[in-house]
Amino acid sequence: MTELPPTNLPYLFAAFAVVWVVFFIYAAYMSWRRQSAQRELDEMRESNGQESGSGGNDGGG
Amino acid sequence: MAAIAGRPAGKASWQRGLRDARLWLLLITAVLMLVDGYLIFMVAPTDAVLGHVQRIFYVHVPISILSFLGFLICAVAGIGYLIRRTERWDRVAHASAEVGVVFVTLALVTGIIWARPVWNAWWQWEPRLTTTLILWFIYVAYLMIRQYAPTPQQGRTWSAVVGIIGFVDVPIVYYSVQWWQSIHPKQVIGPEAAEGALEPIMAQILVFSLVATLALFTYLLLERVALRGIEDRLSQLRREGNTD
Amino acid sequence: MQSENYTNPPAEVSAYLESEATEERSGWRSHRMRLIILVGVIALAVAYMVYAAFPGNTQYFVSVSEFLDDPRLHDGQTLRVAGALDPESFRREDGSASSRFALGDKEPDVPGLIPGTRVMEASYVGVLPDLFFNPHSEIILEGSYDAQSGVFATDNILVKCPSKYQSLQAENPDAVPGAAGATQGGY
Amino acid sequence: MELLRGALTVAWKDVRLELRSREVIASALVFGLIVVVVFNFGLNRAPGSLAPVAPGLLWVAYAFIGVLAMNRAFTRELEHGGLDGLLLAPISRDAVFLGKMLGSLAFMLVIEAILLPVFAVMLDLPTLSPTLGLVILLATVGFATVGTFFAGIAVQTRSREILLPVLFFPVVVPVIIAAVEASALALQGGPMTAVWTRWAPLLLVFDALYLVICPWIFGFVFEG
Repeated sequence: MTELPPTNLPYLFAAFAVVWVVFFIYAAYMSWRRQSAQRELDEMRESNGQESGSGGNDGGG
Repeated sequence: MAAIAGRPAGKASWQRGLRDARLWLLLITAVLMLVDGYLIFMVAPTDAVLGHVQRIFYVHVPISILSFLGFLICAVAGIGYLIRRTERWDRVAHASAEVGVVFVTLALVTGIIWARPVWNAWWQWEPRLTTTLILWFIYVAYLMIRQYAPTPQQGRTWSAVVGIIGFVDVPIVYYSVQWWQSIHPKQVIGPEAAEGALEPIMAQILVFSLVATLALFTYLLLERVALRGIEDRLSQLRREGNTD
Repeated sequence: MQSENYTNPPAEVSAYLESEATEERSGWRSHRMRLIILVGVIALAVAYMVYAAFPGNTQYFVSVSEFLDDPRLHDGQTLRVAGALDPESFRREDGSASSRFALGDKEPDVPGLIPGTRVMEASYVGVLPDLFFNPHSEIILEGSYDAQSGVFATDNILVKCPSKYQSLQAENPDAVPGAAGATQGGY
Repeated sequence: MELLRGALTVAWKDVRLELRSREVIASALVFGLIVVVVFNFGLNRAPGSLAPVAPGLLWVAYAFIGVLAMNRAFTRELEHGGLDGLLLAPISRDAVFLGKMLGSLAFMLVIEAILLPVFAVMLDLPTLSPTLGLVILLATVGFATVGTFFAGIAVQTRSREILLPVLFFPVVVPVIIAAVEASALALQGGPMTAVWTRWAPLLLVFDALYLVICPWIFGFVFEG
């Protein structure tokens, strides 16, 4: 009964590492995509504002 | 075009408020997670049978529970969308399904890593694992339908249907260890948990982990909704630009 | 958007709109009808499943006494038998990976095998899992029974962990001080 | 009655089309034969090792054949705007659904019936039992109902080959479990009480469930 339980630390660290890496990548990816979309949106809005509605084609892509 | 140029100022400030709220939430989440890590590694007692590896429990269980929450939100928002047919409901449903898929994937992965030293096998085709894998497939299908539908309109309707039907699997996953013979441990929290399945200190740390993970879940969900919002506006602008 | 210069619709249009509206209402009624059928069928299905179908049916494993009492399982088919290790029975030949042991019935969340329970002889070749000797673990043997030798030839060993988590201290209040210190200090 | 007449019209249209082109049944049959051959190479290591997995094998083959057949049956509607024509026809969505489902059911039953003796010969199984026939009938009703529903969705998307199985299999898992268990009993030839008291009623319950839910949501899905 006094036998100590096994440690298995590599599994413990692997599990935590996977969780944190995935969460971090997911959050970073979303924030990167949001920023680039936001930038594109701002550019588009700016160019639309300057040419007042006629030149909306340059924002695509 | 005029609608975009003449955006009411109230909406912009509301959005800025939301962005600030997300930043605050991120900060709170980070603090909670640090405390949670301290609790898990320094305060939580070592399990008498499983040893240190049992600490995976404090991420595995909250992540699984929050994946259920994600799919619940997805189903409810799907119903909301089918009734109201407004973009807002769909945005929430889509975001929660995606976050839910991330969480259920991590629940599966942490479970697999935990199972290897404890069960002596990475994977077993037993009820809990099998039903969870089916849940994963259902909501991956949900995301695929959106991706591949001929029109966004149809994608929204069809995925809402899948999200609502798919939710049926969630209670099955929860009760699977009760209904069928299984190698997976029985429920330790929730309505079917046995008395004394957890030591008080373990239960307290689990609840804290749950709160911390809930904060993270909420942050990711809000971030995803915001991303969807911006992308929707962008694609709308592109469409308008092309039809000019 | 503005309806200032909007005149009343012609008669045929409003008639059409009205027919549309009644259709919608009858559509709604049929939805409610279906909802009732749906709830009925689901209630029936759930009641039926609770009554007979799934629980305990597709057995993931059998217990030792279930196995011993059922001669149909002794024909060499592959199956899983679950129980607790009889710690006295374990023998291993020196310098080899093959081991012999006996498995008895186990009550969930009670360490050790049930006193006085019948045991099944088993053999295994290979590395034993970490938790094999822990009295808390329920051991699941995958393999087949050899009726001639009366030994269960194990291909694979799984360990079912307890549904209860307990700290080392609570389990073992008078544990050796070094062990207690090790559990406190994380890793 | 109106519903049944509409459904039969749609189903009859499919059957006539099939009699002329034979593309669904022929392709599914060839596919089924290939599955049997691959199984033989993949599994037949020791003599007698096939018997325990035979029921599973049978249903893996039938499930994949079902997906193939139902996909074909709906893909055909895409050509020349057939699907729009169907949806614009003066019959209810239920009738459209029921008709397509009856057509698929008929195709699948024909394919399964032809493949049964093939399985009997090539895998050495006693597949020609009435109990097994009934199990197949019950399970195929469930398959065809769910499959028709999801095929209706998947066929319109850009990735119909993968989307249909991904949607279809999680939902029909209960049917597959029950069908495999019942077929195992039927193929063993032992006492069949468990088939009648447990698995056949379970299949019936799920068939009823799918038959109520699927046409209803089908109407929803094809609203817009």
